[in-house]
Amino acid sequence: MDGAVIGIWLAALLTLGIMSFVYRDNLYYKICEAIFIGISAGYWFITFFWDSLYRIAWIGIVHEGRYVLLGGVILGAMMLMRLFGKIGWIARWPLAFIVGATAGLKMMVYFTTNAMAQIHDTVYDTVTAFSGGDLYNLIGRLVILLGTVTGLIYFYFSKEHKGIFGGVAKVGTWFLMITFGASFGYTVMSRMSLLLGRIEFLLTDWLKLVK
Amino acid sequence: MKHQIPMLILSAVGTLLVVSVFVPSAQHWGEDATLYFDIIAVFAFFLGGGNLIRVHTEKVSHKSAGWIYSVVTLLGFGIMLVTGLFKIGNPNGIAGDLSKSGSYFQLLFQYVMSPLNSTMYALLAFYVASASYRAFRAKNTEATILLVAAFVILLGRTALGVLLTNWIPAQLSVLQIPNLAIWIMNAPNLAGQRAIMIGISLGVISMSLRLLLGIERTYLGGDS
Amino acid sequence: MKKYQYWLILVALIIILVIVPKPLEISPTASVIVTILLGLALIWVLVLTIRGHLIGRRVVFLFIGASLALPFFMNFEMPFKISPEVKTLYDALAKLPPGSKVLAAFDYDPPSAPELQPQADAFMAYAFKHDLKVIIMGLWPQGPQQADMAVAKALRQPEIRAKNLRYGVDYVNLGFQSGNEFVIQRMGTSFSGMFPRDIYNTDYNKIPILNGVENFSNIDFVFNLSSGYPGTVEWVQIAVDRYGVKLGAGNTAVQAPSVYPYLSSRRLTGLAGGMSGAWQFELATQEPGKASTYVLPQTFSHTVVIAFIIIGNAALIVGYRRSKRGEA
Amino acid sequence: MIALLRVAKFVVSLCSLLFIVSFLPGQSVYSQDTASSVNNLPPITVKAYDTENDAGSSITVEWSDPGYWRREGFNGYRLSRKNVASGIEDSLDVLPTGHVLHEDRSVSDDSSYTYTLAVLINGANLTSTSTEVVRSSKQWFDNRLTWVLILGLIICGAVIYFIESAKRGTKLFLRRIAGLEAIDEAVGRATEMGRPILFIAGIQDMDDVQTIAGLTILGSIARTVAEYDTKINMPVCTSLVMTAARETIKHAYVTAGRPDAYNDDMVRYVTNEQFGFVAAVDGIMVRERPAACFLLGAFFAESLIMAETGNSIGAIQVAGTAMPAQLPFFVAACDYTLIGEELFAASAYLSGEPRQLGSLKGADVGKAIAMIVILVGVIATTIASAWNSESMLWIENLLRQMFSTG
Repeated sequence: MDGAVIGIWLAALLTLGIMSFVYRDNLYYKICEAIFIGISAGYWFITFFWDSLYRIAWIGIVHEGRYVLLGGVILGAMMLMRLFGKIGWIARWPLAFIVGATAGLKMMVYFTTNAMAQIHDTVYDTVTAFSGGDLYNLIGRLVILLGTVTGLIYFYFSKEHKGIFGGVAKVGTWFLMITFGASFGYTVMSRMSLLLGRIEFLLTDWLKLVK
Repeated sequence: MKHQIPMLILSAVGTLLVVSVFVPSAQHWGEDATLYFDIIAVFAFFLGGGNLIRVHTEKVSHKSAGWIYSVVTLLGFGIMLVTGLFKIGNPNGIAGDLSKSGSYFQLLFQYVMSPLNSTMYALLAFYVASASYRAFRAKNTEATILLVAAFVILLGRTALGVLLTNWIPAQLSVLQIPNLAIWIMNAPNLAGQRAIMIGISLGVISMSLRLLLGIERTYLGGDS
Repeated sequence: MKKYQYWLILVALIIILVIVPKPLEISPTASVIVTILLGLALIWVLVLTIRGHLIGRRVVFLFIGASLALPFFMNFEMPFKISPEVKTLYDALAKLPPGSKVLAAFDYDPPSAPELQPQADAFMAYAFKHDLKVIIMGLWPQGPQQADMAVAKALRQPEIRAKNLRYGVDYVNLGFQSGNEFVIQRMGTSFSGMFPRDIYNTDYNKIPILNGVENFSNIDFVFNLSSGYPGTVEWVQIAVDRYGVKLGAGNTAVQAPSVYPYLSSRRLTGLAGGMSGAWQFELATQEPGKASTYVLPQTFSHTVVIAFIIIGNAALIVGYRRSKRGEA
Repeated sequence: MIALLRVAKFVVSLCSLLFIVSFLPGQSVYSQDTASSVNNLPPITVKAYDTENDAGSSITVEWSDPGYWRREGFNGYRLSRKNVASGIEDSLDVLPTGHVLHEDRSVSDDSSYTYTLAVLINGANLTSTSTEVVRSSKQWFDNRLTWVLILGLIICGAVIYFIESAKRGTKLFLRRIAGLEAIDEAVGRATEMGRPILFIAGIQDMDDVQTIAGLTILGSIARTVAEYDTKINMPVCTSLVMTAARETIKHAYVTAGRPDAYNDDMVRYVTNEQFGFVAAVDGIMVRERPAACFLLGAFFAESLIMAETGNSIGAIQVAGTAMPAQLPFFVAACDYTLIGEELFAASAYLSGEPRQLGSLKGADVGKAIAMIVILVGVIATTIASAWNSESMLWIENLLRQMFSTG
């Protein structure tokens, strides 16, 4: 028996172990789960270690002289102060840095690529459809226009959903429901494909029942 | 002191990064901040990994329920650390690429972690089916709309949709299910997506401002 | 069920597995019979549900398992239609003259491989047959390995093997780079800054195919296979919006709806979404592969899901409801 | 607070200054050369100018080829650069057909240069005369982002205005969100049943705003949990989230006056691996049978696995995410779902603090602007194209300029 055969058997047994969970929680699943947690936690630690600590920090600072990265190392070291009860509060500094950076960066990213680009596209697409003259296209664009505006009204917080406003918001929820339905419908396919991949592995690579 | 300094760091870093977007020579600050984040995350992992080891060793030493699984977890973690740190079996030795095929680390990934990963993901097929059976029902207007949209797309993205509506003449081809599915994706679905996306970006802006102005600060902890 | 019954089932399964001929294939007639049996079982579930017995989730699971596994042994012909998104993608590829440099970004990992690997295989085979120069990279750690598999598979085809393609001249794998969308942004200035070396540790400047490739302006087409973040959305937002590259993508079915907005605003040139997208892409590029095998079991499983949605609603319309939440 | 406002004011004035400065004319050189006319084609025109909106050290060279590239034996363009002061000449890259522009990033802001372009046709190189002297410089403001800045300032200004006015005691109305009202009920039910609650803040790290939004909601939930003396269980998949979540819960226990009841083990790290984490959470769900599950943060494919498992054990589930692709699954399998923006608004709602609520009102102004712009834009451009109205055309162009972010 060569290594690859052992590997395939191992993979097949682990596959079956995880699958057994859909019947119910059991000893076999618990073992697979424990293996999974241990192995994957180790995998990511090692990946981070070589990719971030070694390649970015060590190579970057020592070999490439990018001393600006020292700041990251200092903040990282502060994180470890958590281990020492008395000065544990210093760990809040790197945390504050991360939250501040995330807030600042994401605010701009979301604003330009989500809000502005989407508003631009909505206006521009509708206009193109008007001048294009294709009725099918035009109806589609008007639906987008209606859906985007009513959808935004649904998200409007400072007005009660009553009367006309409530009616419009209701139309907005219908559009959201279509969006959810569409995502769901599109997704079912991919989920089936995933299981397909595993079943194919069991039938072909492991049991060799199918060519 | 314990509160003002983190607050100051937060506001300063956030504001600077917002401003840096507009200044060409500072536009790379965002990337640097991400590198900082990566480095901090590795250091933090010593805390997380430490927590993992502590929780499971405690379970083993107290022989509490299911301690045997903790032994398995610790073993898995340890094996991965040893094979990965020393790059055991790597054809290029310690200087080799981590994902080099042939190394023990890579073998463990390929034959243990990868099948576990794919199978756990694949379980979704079962859950999607049971969710469809139980939850997608025309209970009210909203649920009905969701159901119909899902149904048309589902049919439209499979060969079944082609089979069912191939008889519809070319003039009315818009009504063929695959085309209807495309229309739903391109029009009402897009509208909903856009409303959600614009809403989210405004939500992010107002939350970021709450964070930068120090109004929202629960995650920075108490006075202990 | 008692304990020994499980063991009996297990032993029976093992015996069946040992005695069946391998590979196992059933005739078209038998395929029809199995399909009818499956249909009858569904009708039985419908009757049960209408009479007020909601079936348990495990029965649903059993149906899904059966509908995915059984078609592997069957033989049927399937009708198809290539959707406009896939057509656009194929046309964009077909328009590229030989020698064009294509950047292939592999942003997914093994769990998404069933859907994306067939597209990767078809793409590689197509690119190699049409003399496109492929530059591979990944924003996901495991992406470049998936690319390697596709390359290896394509190189096994006799027609491609005859071309004697050389690594570094006809294709190159730059490997994974962490940093998500910032990698794309930096590539806008300099590829070599983000990828100083390829996966074999060769210097960027010493790789012939990369000669003269400084940034996106030297790339003719970008093909992105994506199953989440970072992926097609980031490629559109940065590579297309800021650097004006031409981008086509293959996405998992889940990911696809969220990139549709870009398709309609033409920032994305073509999209193959999910398994049927992969299947259509295989047909368009004339590289039949795994997606062609998968499409039958997939159709079966979809039919079962659709049937369950209908059954669930039939029960509701007939008016039986179960007050208790839980198992069902 | 005042200090912060001052900082903000400073930043604003600085930005406006930069904005004005950025309009000052830059150097631009245009030279027409007289290359060999052997081929009866007009000479190739080359111009070089400082690359706009950059951090310096870059000159853009642009040329228009009247048709040399169609000639047989065309091999590309070779660009040469001469340093005016030192006289050193460098040959730059050879560029294939189709290129009409090259950005030279190997220049120094301290030197001036001239460029020449050679068309390579079978060794017979046709060289243009050199461009006028050009020097690169850095810009202090990215012109392309002017409208981003203005619109951003309007929306941020609205948020800050409403925060301030709420602080001064102006009453603000906000509609109810069903999912949020269910939170107390869910915690209450867990207390009655004597079972724990499970909180999952998504599977992303602290660099995702959704994770931060999840943690801010955790703050409110943890306070209720501390008051009711319920057990909270929070497996996390990254170490930074573990640290931040511990701070959050600890703070909530302190605020509720029960610091002694807090324990670090309420939050534990499992694994960074998406599905490894899911395997563990599923295990926890079926073994510990929490009475309530909160799934608030950034979720990917695992959303439905968790939500369905939670559903199968009969837990009350409140979910929320800004991942559009995962929302349908939460809607299908959970009792309440916070959709997109509601996730970010939730902590402000739950805190009930006027300043936080004010920020939501500010975001509403943004939505109003978005709707008005979309409607006005569509109406204006339609009229513009139908009746060729000058003023409407002006509005159309303005809007297009405003919202193109490239």
